[in-house]
Amino acid sequence: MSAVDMRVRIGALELRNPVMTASGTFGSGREYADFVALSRLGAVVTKGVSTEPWAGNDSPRIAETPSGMLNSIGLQNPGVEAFCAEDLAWLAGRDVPVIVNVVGHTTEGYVAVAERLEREDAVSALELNISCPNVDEGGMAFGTSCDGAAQVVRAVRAVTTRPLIVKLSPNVTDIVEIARAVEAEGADAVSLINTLLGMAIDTRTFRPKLARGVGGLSGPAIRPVAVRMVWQVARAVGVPVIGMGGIMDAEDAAEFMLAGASAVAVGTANFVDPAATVHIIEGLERFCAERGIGRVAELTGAIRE
Amino acid sequence: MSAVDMRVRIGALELRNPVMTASGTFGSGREYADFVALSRLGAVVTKGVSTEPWAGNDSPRIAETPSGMLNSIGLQNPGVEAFCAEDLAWLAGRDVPVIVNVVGHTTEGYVAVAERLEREDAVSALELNISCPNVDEGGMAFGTSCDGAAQVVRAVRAVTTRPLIVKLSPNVTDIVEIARAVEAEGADAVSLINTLLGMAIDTRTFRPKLARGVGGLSGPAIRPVAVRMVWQVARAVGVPVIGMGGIMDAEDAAEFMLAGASAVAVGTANFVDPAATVHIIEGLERFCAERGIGRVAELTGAIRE
Amino acid sequence: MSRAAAFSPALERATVLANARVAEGVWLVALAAARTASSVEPGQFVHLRIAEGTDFILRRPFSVFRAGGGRIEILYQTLGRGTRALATVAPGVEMDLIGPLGSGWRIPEGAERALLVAGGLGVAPLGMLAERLARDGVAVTLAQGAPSAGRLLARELFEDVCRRTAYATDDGSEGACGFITMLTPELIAADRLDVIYTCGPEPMQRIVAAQAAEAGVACQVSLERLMACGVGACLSCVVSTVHGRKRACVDGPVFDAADIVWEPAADPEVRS
Amino acid sequence: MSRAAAFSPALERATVLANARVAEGVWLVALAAARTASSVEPGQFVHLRIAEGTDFILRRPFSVFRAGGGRIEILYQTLGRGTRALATVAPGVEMDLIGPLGSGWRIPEGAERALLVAGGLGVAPLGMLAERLARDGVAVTLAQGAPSAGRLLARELFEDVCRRTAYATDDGSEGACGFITMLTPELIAADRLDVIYTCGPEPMQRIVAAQAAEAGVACQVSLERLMACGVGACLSCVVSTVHGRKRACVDGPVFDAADIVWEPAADPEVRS
Ligand SMILES: Cc1cc2nc3c(=O)[nH]c(=O)nc-3n(C[C@H](O)[C@H](O)[C@H](O)COP(=O)(O)OP(=O)(O)OC[C@H]3O[C@@H](n4cnc5c(N)ncnc54)[C@H](O)[C@@H]3O)c2cc1C
Ligand SMILES: Cc1cc2nc3c(=O)[nH]c(=O)nc-3n(C[C@H](O)[C@H](O)[C@H](O)COP(=O)(O)OP(=O)(O)OC[C@H]3O[C@@H](n4cnc5c(N)ncnc54)[C@H](O)[C@@H]3O)c2cc1C
Ligand SMILES: Cc1cc2nc3c(=O)[nH]c(=O)nc-3n(C[C@H](O)[C@H](O)[C@H](O)COP(=O)(O)O)c2cc1C
Ligand SMILES: Cc1cc2nc3c(=O)[nH]c(=O)nc-3n(C[C@H](O)[C@H](O)[C@H](O)COP(=O)(O)O)c2cc1C
Ligand code: FES
Ligand code: FES
Repeated sequence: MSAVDMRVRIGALELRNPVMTASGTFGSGREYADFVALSRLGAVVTKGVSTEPWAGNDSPRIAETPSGMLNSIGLQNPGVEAFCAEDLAWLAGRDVPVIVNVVGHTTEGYVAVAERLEREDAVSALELNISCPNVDEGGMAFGTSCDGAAQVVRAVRAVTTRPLIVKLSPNVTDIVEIARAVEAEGADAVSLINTLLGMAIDTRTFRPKLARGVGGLSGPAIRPVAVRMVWQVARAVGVPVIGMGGIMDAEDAAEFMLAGASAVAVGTANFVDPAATVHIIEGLERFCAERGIGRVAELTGAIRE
Repeated sequence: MSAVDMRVRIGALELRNPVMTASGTFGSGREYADFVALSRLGAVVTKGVSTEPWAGNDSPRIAETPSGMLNSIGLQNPGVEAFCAEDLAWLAGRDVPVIVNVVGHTTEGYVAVAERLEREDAVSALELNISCPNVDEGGMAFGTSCDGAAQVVRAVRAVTTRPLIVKLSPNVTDIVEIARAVEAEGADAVSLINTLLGMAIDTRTFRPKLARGVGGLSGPAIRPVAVRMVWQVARAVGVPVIGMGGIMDAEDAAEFMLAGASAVAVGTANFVDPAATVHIIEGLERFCAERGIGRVAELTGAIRE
Repeated sequence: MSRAAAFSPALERATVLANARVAEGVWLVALAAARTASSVEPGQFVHLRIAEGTDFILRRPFSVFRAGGGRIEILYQTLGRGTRALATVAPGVEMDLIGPLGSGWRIPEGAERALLVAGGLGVAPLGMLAERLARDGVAVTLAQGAPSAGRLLARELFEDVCRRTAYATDDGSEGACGFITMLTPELIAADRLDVIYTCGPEPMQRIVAAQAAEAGVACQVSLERLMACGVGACLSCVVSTVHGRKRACVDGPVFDAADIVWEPAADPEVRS
Repeated sequence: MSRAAAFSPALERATVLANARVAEGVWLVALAAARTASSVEPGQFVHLRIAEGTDFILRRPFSVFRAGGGRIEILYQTLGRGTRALATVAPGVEMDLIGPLGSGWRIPEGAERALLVAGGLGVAPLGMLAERLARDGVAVTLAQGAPSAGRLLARELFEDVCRRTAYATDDGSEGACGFITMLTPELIAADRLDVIYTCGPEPMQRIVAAQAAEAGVACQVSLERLMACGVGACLSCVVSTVHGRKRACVDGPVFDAADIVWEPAADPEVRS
């Protein structure tokens, strides 16, 4: 197997390979350190972090669905101060780029987190989560209109020097128009997709399976929707696209790159195989080597139409 | 097992049970007559019919995905005249309500089909398909904006006396607002969901798996999204809701009814089990009997929140 | 032209009797499926459910290679996830199938000489046909192409019932070295054929069809398309013909070669 | 208070050694899983992958009932699709698990008398514990509740290592007729207990916890929550405690009863 150059660039950010973790599915990395040498990863994307601690939603918070799962965690997190003191401090020494997923109920909330993180050297980039379906205010509301999305990106852009990734919601009529709106406000990259809003009802109890009623659908079930959106967005914007949604193995990762993604994130697959990220990195290298592809970045947008 | 009253009403239409076929997955019924006594069904919903014959899209037209499938049939159909002469004539004698799925590239196209069907006694209701993701003009375009949806419903409402069901697209930010718009124009019921727009790429050839590139995702993978939308719409409109999307068995059908559906449609499941509709009818009757539910209609909206 | 009266298809619960590798990447599964076995005609197929659950939402179509005594045999290539999973199924397991499906080969009234041209797994729908033709007193020649000698399939069956067999292999390890379509012009010319039957990669079938047309011999092809329903309802499986788009699952898989409007060779679904 | 130093979890490929029904709707599966067997502590669990493919996207958590000699045993109830599928798995099949996971039971320094209270499958995490306590010289009483005599589980094991066993069945077919929580006040009063361990339906654990608190005896509970990751990353499995929301998979499943903020009884995830 010949050596494949696995490096990719997301704007100013150079990653040693295109495989990162999807926010909220990998804790702060520490939880998976028994299974994955974090320095093997393209980047660790942390769970969503807000200014103040958030308690999240009631239990049950998850439900299994065909080839997927629903979650309504609700962005439970200890707040940005505790996050910096504990998670970030631990991550700082791990030789892996750290991308912090930022959440807020209001524009000011997002801005406050971004400002606080500006002081932390360990932060390689921010991922603005304007697409979480699991909180009542903010979250997805910002991500489903161009104006809402533009407004929060503009405000955060003004206070951060870090590469700014904006995570888009798939629960929209036209994701391309949202992607264009955030690009126009200075986003350095877009990541997609967050979860699809879904619901499951227990036919034994007649109750929703999630205490919150609705939740976010992730896993292989949503992959075709995610691939389609990555393909649409990648051809419409100039900034790099980070693709995710149901990536289970290297073939799936390659599919997203062919569709136009410069990098990918692995979420639900971590629950199936705690070493999924590493298996995908190795598999992607093999995928390229077998086809005589010298640089993994050549896969980006290489779909033949 | 005590007798369960399986009848349901969709506006003026009384069905002997709540289980119908989903448009495009059951031909005109004839193709499944070896497996299903059509008179057992709540209704047969035909494939989409346009004024002139449509050739549909190139092959390949389908792809398997995790717990689902993509299709880009593209509404291939012989046109309304041939449809009336052949399919409808055959269906007329089968003792089952016939709901004709109506498609068009333009408002005039929809109106012309509805006018032609007005002359056919065998037509119990129309289902206006303003949500097909597989044609370039019309189709989904009408279904993704309130104005587009309202316009075509208004025009068809003016020319038909039959119960008018409007089939909604899930590829929208807010399906409730579309449902309200078509209700305001005189729709007698709404049906949802049509397929989610998706894509799959062959990592061997680097080509899209569908000749058309994108296609519609159906099957159990989309069920959580469908249940969520049925739940949202049913509590927001006054007209009956027909629920569909990944129904494979009676429990799934019950889940949609609990969420608020008055009837359900079975699509992709027919391909897995050609007698799926009958199995679901029998299972639903058992489901009610086991719980002492005397009328299946009691399930509608019976979710406990 | 005779085509047996279509026997209506049904869902049948079949039990795996044997499932074994017969060549590199090629397996033969025998199923106890009495109804299908007694009604299937040469060239028809079954639509097999690979597993319960939703992991394989689509059934897989397979020609019936042989049938009789309450059992059917399917010769299959392990190509993708479905066929790889099928190869792990043990005897005793129950699987459900829909069958018999499709319009099979037609035997022209009074036919005396027939040529069968198979590429790779294209032999699969030709097994029953060769036996039927031989039984009806038709002199059958089989031309089979494969990557190498070890991948020539079901030689015993065909050598038993055919008057003549001709082989071509990509590596020359048996018969002619190269494509089977190099041998067919000569086989067509050598004989006053009444009909040519072919199955295999679509480009091969297309060449055979052209050779048959040139020689003025009737030709039937068996085409593969991705199939969802298998019963004519979903329009997944259309084939372009001079009479418009036809469904491979009910109007085919066997078509008169003269009717086919061949599609661009790059068609990604043609693989075997 | 001693809790064994956490042994880091790993992915282990386990082979099914035996899988048999032990009572109505209850099965015992034995797995060859040397690493887990040698490192698991009482009250810890494994996160088992039911099948390849995406049909069961979530792993299923199961307590280790017994461990030793390179094997672990899981006692499980066939409740839903995952456990029903598990019951069909034959010896020889390989399944992967993550283990050992979670914080198990804690044995108070110098403990002399312990009471174990199990409802239904609540015995599952108590098997190893009873053996360990007995080995350490603690006098163990087991109180087990079940629907009927035939559903009292692992009697042999417990009667072997416990000083005393008490039973209650819903139908009175063995022991007291009714809930086990009718017997526990007396068992608590009869003895100068150092600790009470309980597992079973959450309403039962809650009652036992209240009885323990009233008697001033330390009590540990083992709580079930739906789990995605099993390793503390996803926050699927939170339990409300006086110290805020804690993760059942790493901070538990065993908690000090005094820390728990009990949730409304209608919680639909509490079923067993
Ligand atoms: C009428 C008919 C008869 C056939 N008879 C045989 C036979 O006797 N022996 C044999 O080995 N093969 C036969 N094939 C092809 C066989 O159906 C495919 O090889 C098989 O479906 C591949 O499944 P997979 O899961 O391994 O591949 P995957 O690529 O993983 O399958 C994904 C999807 O594509 C479909 N698919 C993939 N390749 C084909 C193909 N070539 N034709 C149709 N669908 C395909 C699958 O059915 C499935 O829906 C026949 C096809 C048709 C249409
Ligand atoms: C730490 C821990 C230890 C456990 N130990 C045992 C044991 O030793 N023996 C035993 O029989 N059961 C045990 N359980 C419960 C067991 O995990 C569930 O019964 C099992 O997951 C049900 O799976 P299913 O597919 O049959 O049910 P389904 O309802 O079809 O499962 C759907 C989803 O819900 C989850 N789920 C359903 N019920 C429960 C439950 N009670 N607890 C957690 N998740 C659930 C499943 O894991 C799956 O993700 C334990 C649970 C936990 C959290
Ligand atoms: C349990 C869980 C928690 C999640 N939490 C977050 C989060 O905090 N912030 C965020 O942007 N996305 C969150 N997501 C969405 C994922 O990052 C990802 O976008 C989505 O799950 C699709 O990828 P997948 O199918 O590979 O899981 C979460 C997903 C899951 C399953
Ligand atoms: C092959 C195929 C063809 C379809 N054709 C139509 C159609 O002609 N008109 C229409 O309104 N919906 C059509 N649909 C959508 C279905 O009617 C249904 O809304 C969708 O498939 C979701 O249900 P399911 O998951 O049960 O299949 C088609 C779906 C499939 C899979
Ligand atoms: S496979 Fe459905 S029409 Fe042929
Ligand atoms: S299961 Fe993921 S944190 Fe407990």
